[in-house]
Amino acid sequence: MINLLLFPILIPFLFASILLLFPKNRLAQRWITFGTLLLTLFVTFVLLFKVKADGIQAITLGSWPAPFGISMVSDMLSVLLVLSSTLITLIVVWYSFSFIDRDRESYFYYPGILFMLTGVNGAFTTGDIFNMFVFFEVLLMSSYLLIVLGGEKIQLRESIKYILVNVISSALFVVTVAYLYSVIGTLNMADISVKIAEVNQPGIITVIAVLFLMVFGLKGAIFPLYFWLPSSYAAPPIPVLALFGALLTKVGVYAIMRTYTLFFTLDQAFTHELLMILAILTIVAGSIGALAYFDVKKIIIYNIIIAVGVILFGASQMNEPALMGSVFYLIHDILIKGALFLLIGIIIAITGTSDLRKMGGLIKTYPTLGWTYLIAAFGLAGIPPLSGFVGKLLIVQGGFEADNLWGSIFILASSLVVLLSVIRIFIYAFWGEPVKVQMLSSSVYRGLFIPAVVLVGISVLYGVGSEWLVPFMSDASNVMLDPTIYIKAVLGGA
Amino acid sequence: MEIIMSFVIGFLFMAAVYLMLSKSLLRIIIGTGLLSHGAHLLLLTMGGLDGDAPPVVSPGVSNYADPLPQALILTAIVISFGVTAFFLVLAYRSYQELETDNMNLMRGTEDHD
Amino acid sequence: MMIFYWGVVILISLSMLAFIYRLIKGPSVPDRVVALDSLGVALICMIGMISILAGTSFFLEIILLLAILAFIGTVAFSKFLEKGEIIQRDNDIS
Amino acid sequence: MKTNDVILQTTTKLIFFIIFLFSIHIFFAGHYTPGGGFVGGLLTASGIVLLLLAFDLKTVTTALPINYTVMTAVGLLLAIATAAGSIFFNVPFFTHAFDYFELPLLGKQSLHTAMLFDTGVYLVVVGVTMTIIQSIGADD
Amino acid sequence: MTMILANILIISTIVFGVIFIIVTAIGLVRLPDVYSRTHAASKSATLGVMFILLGVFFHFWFIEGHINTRILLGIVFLFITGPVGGHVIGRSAYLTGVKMWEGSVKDDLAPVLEERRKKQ
Repeated sequence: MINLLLFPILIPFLFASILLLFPKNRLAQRWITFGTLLLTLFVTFVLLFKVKADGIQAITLGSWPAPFGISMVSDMLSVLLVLSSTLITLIVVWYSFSFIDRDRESYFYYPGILFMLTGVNGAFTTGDIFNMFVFFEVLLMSSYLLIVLGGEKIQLRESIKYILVNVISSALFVVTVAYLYSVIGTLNMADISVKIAEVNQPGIITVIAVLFLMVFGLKGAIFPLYFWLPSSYAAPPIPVLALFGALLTKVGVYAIMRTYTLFFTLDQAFTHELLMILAILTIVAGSIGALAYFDVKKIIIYNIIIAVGVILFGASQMNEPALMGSVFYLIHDILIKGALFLLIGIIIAITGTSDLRKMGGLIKTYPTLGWTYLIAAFGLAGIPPLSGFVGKLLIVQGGFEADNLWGSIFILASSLVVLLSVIRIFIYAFWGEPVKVQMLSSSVYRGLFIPAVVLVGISVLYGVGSEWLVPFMSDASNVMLDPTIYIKAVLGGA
Repeated sequence: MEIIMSFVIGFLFMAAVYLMLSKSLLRIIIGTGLLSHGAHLLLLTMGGLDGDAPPVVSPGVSNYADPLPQALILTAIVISFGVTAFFLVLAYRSYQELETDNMNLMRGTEDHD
Repeated sequence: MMIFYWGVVILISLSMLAFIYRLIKGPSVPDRVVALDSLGVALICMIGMISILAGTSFFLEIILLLAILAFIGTVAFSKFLEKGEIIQRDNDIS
Repeated sequence: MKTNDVILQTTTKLIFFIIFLFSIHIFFAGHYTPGGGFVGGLLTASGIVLLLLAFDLKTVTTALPINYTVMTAVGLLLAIATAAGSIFFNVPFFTHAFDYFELPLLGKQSLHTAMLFDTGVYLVVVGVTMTIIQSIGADD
Repeated sequence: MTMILANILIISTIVFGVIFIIVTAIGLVRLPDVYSRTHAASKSATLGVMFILLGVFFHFWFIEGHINTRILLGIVFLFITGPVGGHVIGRSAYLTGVKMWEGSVKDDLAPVLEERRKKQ
């Protein structure tokens, strides 16, 4: 089965196409989607262990020889990300059964999610820079559908902004690929890496590196380019927001990590320094936002930006502990952000508002929800032994090893801000004077709460079992530290 | 030839930025269309403009153009076609819903709406 | 022979300039539509000439394509001017 | 005011078939020469748009009762199924096969599995384009 | 000999076509109102492009040696659509109320429209 690594892309795509045929049959839509995601998850597990056993899987589409055709490459980093994004999508779909209203369900909501998963998995798997652009567009097109679905006024307004920003960044992506092609003359990522090393990274390549940082930074929301994210993400309903928050920015972050560890490794004094400074500024900006708002959605959304900064800081250090920590933190963030958004969604559904000042006293009526939220919040802030701890520890250790004392201190300080911001939600929403709330019917509440608990449980397991995960993570970071492994897997024994 | 193309691309980008900074939503969409045209043209130019014949291998033709940029452009055109069409539908719907296509009147934050 | 074809290309370009003058100036909207239509026609001639000059018949497909697009554009413009909408829901009612 | 569109409508009846034939030609020419599913699909869609321009939505939907969403889905399925056929032969995805056939009148012609993929693209393009045009155009 | 004859045929048709295209250009610039300009655009431009395409067709037939049916189809297409395009533009111009040149001598549509307006 040399095509195994394509299955996480193909299965959602195939079933999404089938689902387009009967949009009105809601029950079939639900269960086919759920079954598809389970199947994808299973295939991804098989792929994970195959990658662990046999090393990087690579295939070139259409039986072309390697640098000419489109390569698909599944190394440990990408397969881990594919696994976690499929998992998150599965749980969000489960959550959507009780959350999403009838109109959206019968207007291509589930095909949209499956197409988005296709794009996300494809962007993680591809080994061709232009093909990455294509998969980005696939996921963006379906995210346009998801963000505007329902057609409320605020959604229409914010989606215009969102689409405009993404169209501009796509055009910039094409421009960047054009420059890269004119200098290097190839599009295969492994081949680009070889050729850049041959020409010894002249100035123009550094320009391209900064352009890539801009392009992926717009999608991944780094410091000066995050402006569109908070208001746009606040518009769609919670399950869509959870998917966006957990996955879309991470695709941009993954692309930055991939390009900066595979292509632009020779002029680290400039490019990685720039990346580090931007990462720290991102953390600062996110922290300010997370403390400034009284809107629960906004607080968690600004926490996305903080996490992006933390991951990129780790990626910019280019030593083993920091990169390993980045991978740890990336997957942790996908899981915990999904869980937090789902829990926030329950709180909003109960209180009917997203304004913290209008909430209070939920701990009396929904105690389990409160304690689950507290665990998730501690996990986000990185309290040992929960999941954020290992990643952050390794990133900070890498920062110290690379003599970036101040950056590491910022990371540590940001943990406090994160903790403060999420605990604020806990204090305002769960403690204090009880506010009159509408009781959810218990079946709906269970439908919302169980997926969220499952996700929190997975993230706790991820934190507790991190010792067991170290071999996987070190495989992932080894590929990033040493591009020759990747190149050898794609281009053959050369 | 590359010089002329550079000027054309620069002009397209200039016009696109001007249009995207205006208030009317329709102008913004036209601006994004121009922007992607400029990007496609840049991709074509950056692939090198040597070769007189079209990028099709046929008997007796040796000086054909590099086919890869053209394939990339076709893909990019398809994508930008889809995005622009979607954007137009969205603009139309939001014009119906919000009854304006002026971006200034569409502005608003969560505090006042 | 080549010089002749280049001369033809230059003459067509000059007429295209005249069409563009009418397109920019053209006091009413139908004037501009006429100019656009003629621009399409001149482009078709240009592609014929260029495919002779390049010595390849691959460009000839574009001739019919451009003709189709120019015609549809003209019809759509004039229908919009005349009726205020491009695609009618039902011709008998309005 | 009801207007008389006889000239336009009569021409359209003729022109539509020219456009449609040409789009089929472009579609089949697409393997070795310029053309293919995307251009062919766009041309067919423009032919249908011409019909919509000359007649009205009601007439065209009675003449061509096609659900364009289903058309898009079928096209996507056809494209992915063709490409996925290579999985069963354990060769890389998208690997295509071809053979030569003797057809009456046309002589020796080659037929590729890539053409099936292109048929899918054709259907998707026509479906998406017409969905968009209908959703913008057919609104009061 | 045949080569020279072929070249003469090609050159004469293309020259004929270019003359018509230039006539169109002059007409579009010089003629006074949109109705007379549609004459230039629809009639002489169509004729011009038909002749040029015929020349291209002859070129590919006689010099390169293959008959390209797409050009013939294109000629037929332009022959049908060119006048129809002119007609459609002219009608829309009249119905949107573009003024005629003051030197016009005949307006047959005005009394018809007047009569129809009375009927309603």
